[in-house]
Amino acid sequence: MPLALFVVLLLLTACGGAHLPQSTLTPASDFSADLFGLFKTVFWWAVAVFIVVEALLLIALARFRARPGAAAPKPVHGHTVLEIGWTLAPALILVFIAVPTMRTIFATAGHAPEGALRVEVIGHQWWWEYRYPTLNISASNELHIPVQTPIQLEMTSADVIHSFWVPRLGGKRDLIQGRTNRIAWRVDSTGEYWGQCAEFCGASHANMRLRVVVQSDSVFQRWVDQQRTAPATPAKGSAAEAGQQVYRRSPCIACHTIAGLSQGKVGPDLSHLGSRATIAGALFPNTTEMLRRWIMNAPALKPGALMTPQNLSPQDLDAVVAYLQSLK
Amino acid sequence: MSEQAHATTGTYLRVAAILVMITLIEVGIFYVPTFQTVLVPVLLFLSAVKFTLVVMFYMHLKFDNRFFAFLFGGPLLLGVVVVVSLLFIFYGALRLRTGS
Amino acid sequence: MTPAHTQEAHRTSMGLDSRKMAFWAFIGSECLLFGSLISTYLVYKGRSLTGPFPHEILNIPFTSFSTFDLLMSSLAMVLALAAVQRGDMKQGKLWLLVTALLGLVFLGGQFWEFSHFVHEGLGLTTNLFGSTFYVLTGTHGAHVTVGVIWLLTLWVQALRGKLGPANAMTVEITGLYWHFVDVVWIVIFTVVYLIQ
Amino acid sequence: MKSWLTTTDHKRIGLLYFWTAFAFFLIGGLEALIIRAQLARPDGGLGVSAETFNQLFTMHGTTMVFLALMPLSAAFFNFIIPLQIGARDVAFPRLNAFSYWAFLLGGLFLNASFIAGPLFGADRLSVAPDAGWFGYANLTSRQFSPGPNVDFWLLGLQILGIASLAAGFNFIVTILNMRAPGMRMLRLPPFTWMTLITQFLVITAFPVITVALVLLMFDRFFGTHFFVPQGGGDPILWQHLFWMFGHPEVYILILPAMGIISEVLPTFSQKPLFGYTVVVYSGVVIAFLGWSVWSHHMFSTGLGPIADSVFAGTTMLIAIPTGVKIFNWIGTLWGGQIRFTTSLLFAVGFIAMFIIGGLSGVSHAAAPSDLQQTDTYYVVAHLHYVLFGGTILGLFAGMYYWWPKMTGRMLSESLGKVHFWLTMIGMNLAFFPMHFSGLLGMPRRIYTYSSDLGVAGFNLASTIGAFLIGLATLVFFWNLLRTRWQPITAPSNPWGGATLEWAIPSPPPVYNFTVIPTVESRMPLWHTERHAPMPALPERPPAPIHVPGGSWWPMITATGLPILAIAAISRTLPLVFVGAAVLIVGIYRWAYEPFEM
Ligand code: HEA
Ligand code: HEA
Ligand code: HEC
Ligand code: CUA
Ligand SMILES: [Cu+2]
Repeated sequence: MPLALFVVLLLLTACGGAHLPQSTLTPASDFSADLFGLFKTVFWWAVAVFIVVEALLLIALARFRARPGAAAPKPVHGHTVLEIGWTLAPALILVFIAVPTMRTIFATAGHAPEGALRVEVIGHQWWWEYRYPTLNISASNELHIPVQTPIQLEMTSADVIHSFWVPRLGGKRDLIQGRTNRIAWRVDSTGEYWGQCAEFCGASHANMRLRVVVQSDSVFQRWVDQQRTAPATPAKGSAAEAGQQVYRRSPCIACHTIAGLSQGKVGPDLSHLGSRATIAGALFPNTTEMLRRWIMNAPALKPGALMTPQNLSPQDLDAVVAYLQSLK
Repeated sequence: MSEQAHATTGTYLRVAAILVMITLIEVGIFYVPTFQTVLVPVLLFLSAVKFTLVVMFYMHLKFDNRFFAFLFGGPLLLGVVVVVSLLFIFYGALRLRTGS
Repeated sequence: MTPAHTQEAHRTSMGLDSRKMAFWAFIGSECLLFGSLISTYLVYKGRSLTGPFPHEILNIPFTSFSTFDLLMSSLAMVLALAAVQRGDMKQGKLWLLVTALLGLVFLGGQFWEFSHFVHEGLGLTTNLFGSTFYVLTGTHGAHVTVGVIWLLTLWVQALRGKLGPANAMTVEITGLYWHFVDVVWIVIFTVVYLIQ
Repeated sequence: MKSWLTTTDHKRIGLLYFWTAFAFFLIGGLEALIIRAQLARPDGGLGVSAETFNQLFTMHGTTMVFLALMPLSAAFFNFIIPLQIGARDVAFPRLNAFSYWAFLLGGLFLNASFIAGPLFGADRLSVAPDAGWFGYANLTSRQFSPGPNVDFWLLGLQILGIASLAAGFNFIVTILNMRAPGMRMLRLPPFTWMTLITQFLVITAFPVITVALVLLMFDRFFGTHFFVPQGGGDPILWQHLFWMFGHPEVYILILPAMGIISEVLPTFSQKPLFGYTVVVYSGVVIAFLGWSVWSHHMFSTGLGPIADSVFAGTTMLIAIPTGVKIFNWIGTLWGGQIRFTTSLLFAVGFIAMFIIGGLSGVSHAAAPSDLQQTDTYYVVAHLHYVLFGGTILGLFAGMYYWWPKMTGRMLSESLGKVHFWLTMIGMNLAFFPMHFSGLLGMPRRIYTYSSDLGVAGFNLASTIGAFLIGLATLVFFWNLLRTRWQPITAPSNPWGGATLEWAIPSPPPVYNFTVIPTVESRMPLWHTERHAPMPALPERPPAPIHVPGGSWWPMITATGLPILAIAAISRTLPLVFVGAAVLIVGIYRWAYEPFEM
């Protein structure tokens, strides 16, 4: 029966393309390809050991069932040569597993080549902050990186331990306050890659999702430029301008940053929220409806969310949402 | 008990004298600047000697059944290995971090 | 009690006293307890964010005296055991009491040391040094306290004439505990006080 | 009633352990069933809240490990070991009773958190621990876990640790010092050997978690910063201390089951254990290596390539002694006359399933490959294949094997076979698909997952499997109860076993052996090349046998522990004195109580 399931696994490997967004079996970066290669090595050895040992077990059971009237079995106590043999055989197999393991450990230790694009990843309960120290920009919840370029992720946490995991791009590394961990990778092709926090980090651990947007150099450059420019001032008399006023006098400013307006550090930077596809740790689509519900009562949508419910009047709410959407 | 035959009050007093002497040496070299470079290994060695003396003579392990030595020594060794490997992991990691 | 029973009860497969064996296993287990505490102390050494730091506050001459005191209590303990084993309960009582008193002196010293440190500004939560220091030496102090109570219990038993050579094993086990606590201090004295 | 509360008889304590642990197993299983029901469907499932879900998996893991599996093994240690070595009782019967009561009270204290909410002004009934069974810092700090939840966990574990340590010393001395004449170390039954090794792991591993929990307690109650980064502390130290305990702990869970298998296989293939000495020594090697691998739980924390390589290597080494055991078990079956009793089926099931769990363990040991697997359902698959497919199946084998000895009643073989096949189908359906859920990107400890991941089918299968296991467990429960209502009396040696426990009536009399037997071979009841079977023991003891009476003090002393825990969690200073007084009075009365063994 397990054999049948191994076949399932093979099928998954073969055809697990786009519709399995977090599959570790369809690697899309040099890092994840290394890990998958090692996994396959171990896997096939395991299948071989499994078949041999379970077969021996089944043969023993089939051949030596008690037959009425049969003579008592010979009281064998052991066999030295056999013992040595079945000590050495696994040891030998393990050499074939251990050597590639060590090689991969050093190959994937997380140090990108000189000149890689550095991104600092900071985990928060329950969202992600990204800083690009060399580009002088920062972003939250959606990580944008250029394709075919070495990336150096440097990761830490602002509170509890989180773990950054984008299965198709590579394995996990934990984000720990007071420490810095590294991942280095180069992504093969453009597209959107999904991941989520893998270390249990409290109430909304399940909702700490993330998206990585891998772009061609020119598209990425445009995104960088957009992030660098301060958000446009809303036109006089527009709903967005009213929203800006609401934002200014609401508690929002205590927790959020909007360039030129507020300096809050508790929640994500909202300066370019309008350009994002998702909100709240890549959990919800960035739609008018979702924004309204989020601002009114975030913990109801995302258990434990550290944004207190904001009791805005319907007009104020509409205005704020319009304002946030205008922040491209 | 059989250890009566081996250890006498005289032995106990001699051991005590050695223990006190070693303690004096430890504290002494602590204050001598010339010893600073080798201070740590010397101190560790001296306290290991004291440790052994107490265990061997006052706790009678030298004369008592070997099995007790195993019951104590096994976990003791494990404890030492634990301390050393944790130090390795933490200070080793520290060096790697700051080095990069 | 039947003769058959008496015979069985005192036979052990290894010819060793069961309580003593259990106690050695317990001491082995304690090695890992103190091993973990010492590891914690060492791992956090030099990681304190604020002072006071060890070299500013540890008083070597004073602690050397405490160390000496504890060593002498170990000597008193073996003398007590030897006395009880040969049935000299007068000496036995005396040395048990001396051991306990030396233990009390050590505890008094630790109490003084702790209150002095607190006075100097090193509290339990001041910095990592404070936390690791108090928890490590405090755990040791708790062991000494248990030992002192134990010794005094034996001493009272002895005063009431209920302790004799027949209970030598009880005294021996008490001694094992006491010496172990001493040995732990030998390590702490070196690791915490002398190696700064 | 009184005689059970004060009992110091290892057999009664064994039964108490068994029923208590079995009850906790049902509770832990029920928690698992709720988890599985919630995960049957994606995007919110049943509607179990995130907070409740976090409590459920934390309590499920904690309950299964500390309140079900360890004490179920302890039930067999208690009942079987003194019989196997030819003793009248354990070395310290009252300490043994103390261990049981501390375990029971610790377990009740932990589970009381499910209904203690109102006492702490919480707006929900349950304030059960919710930081996972390994309670990673700094999520467990006051700042991030302000409620009493984590306090219940750390104080409860502390009590359970004391119970385990006391039992550890007790069984080490019992096995080493209470053996019948002629029962040399290399004549000890393999179950006794594995127990001995397990106890050495207990007495060395538990002090480490004791220290970790003490430090955490100081952080939470007194404001220190051992694991709080803002104060310079390092949450990684917690992980090291926890897994230094935690990995030996998993061998504490598996070695007794391996011992059981090593008894069951020879009996039912009517052949001595193949390679007895090798099986024994490989147990020692496993325990020894088990101490050197703890950081394999921390590959994603960034230990650096050198430490990763070392720990990957030591972890892989454990496959060798474990493989050796498996081959020797197959060697035992080979050439035998195998009787397919329920007990044997479970023993064989153990081998078959444990191999799967062991091999997934090796894929974890390959550190880089583990970076994709750690904290996913792939780990959940691994741990259930070794813990359920290993330990639980082994314990079931032991239950079918020894139940007649423990109660004098036979379990139904036909119900047993239903139980076995349902369990096997259920567990593979529940746990095998988890490998796929994990590889396809499903993290563990999530109360909801997106339907986009494509793991809904696997999860539904897991849920169905889990409920099949639940059904199987009910069949087993029914089988147990039936032995009370429709008893089938068991003979003294129903299976033709070779070890001493089968030489005496079922259930054994209080004093166990009418006369202490003299042992001349590893299989005293079997005819071997050099030895005739041991002569039957006399029906009646030649002289009256003194059996120590009961004592209240172990139980009373044990109650001091939860009182202290309640004092800590409710911050009531007077209660501290009450608890301490109970402990001290208990210990003194215990020490000076006339009690002859
Ligand atoms: C009974 C308990 C038990 C046992 C026996 C084991 C046995 C093993 N475990 Fe497992 N393990 C757990 C319980 C157990 N484990 C638990 C509970 C966790 C998760 C904790 C948590 O996070 O909640 C865990 C997690 C865990 C991890 C961490 C995963 C992660 O979180 O990322 C790793 C990593 O190396 C690991 C490895 C192993 C290995 C190599 C063995 C080996 O001992 C297995 C050896 C056996 C075999 C290999 C099969 C038989 C051998 C042969 C047939 C010989 C031939 C074989 C070869 C040549 C390969 N285990
Ligand atoms: C130690 C042994 C052990 C055992 C035996 C089990 C048994 C089971 N486990 Fe457990 N499990 C763990 C140890 C164990 N588990 C650990 C250590 C974790 C990690 C925890 C953590 O992450 O912190 C874990 C985590 C874990 C998870 C992951 C949770 C998560 O990460 O979110 C899941 C999910 O499916 C699961 C499922 C199951 C199931 C279905 C069973 C089944 O085998 C259960 C079978 C069911 C029964 C036996 C119930 C029988 C009872 C009834 C039918 C009702 C009658 C009830 C009464 C009368 C009260 N377990
Ligand atoms: C108490 C602090 C706090 C206040 C006040 C607050 N927020 Fe937030 N906000 C947060 C936190 C924390 C998050 C991230 C929550 C998460 O994803 O788990 C967040 C997330 C958001 C997001 C989603 C951002 C993203 O990148 O996904 C929006 C939009 C938002 N807040 C808008 C507002 C507005 C508008 C107000 C005022 C009306 C406001 N917030 C007030 C703390 C706050
Ligand atoms: Cu962040 Cu889980
Ligand atoms: Cu492990």
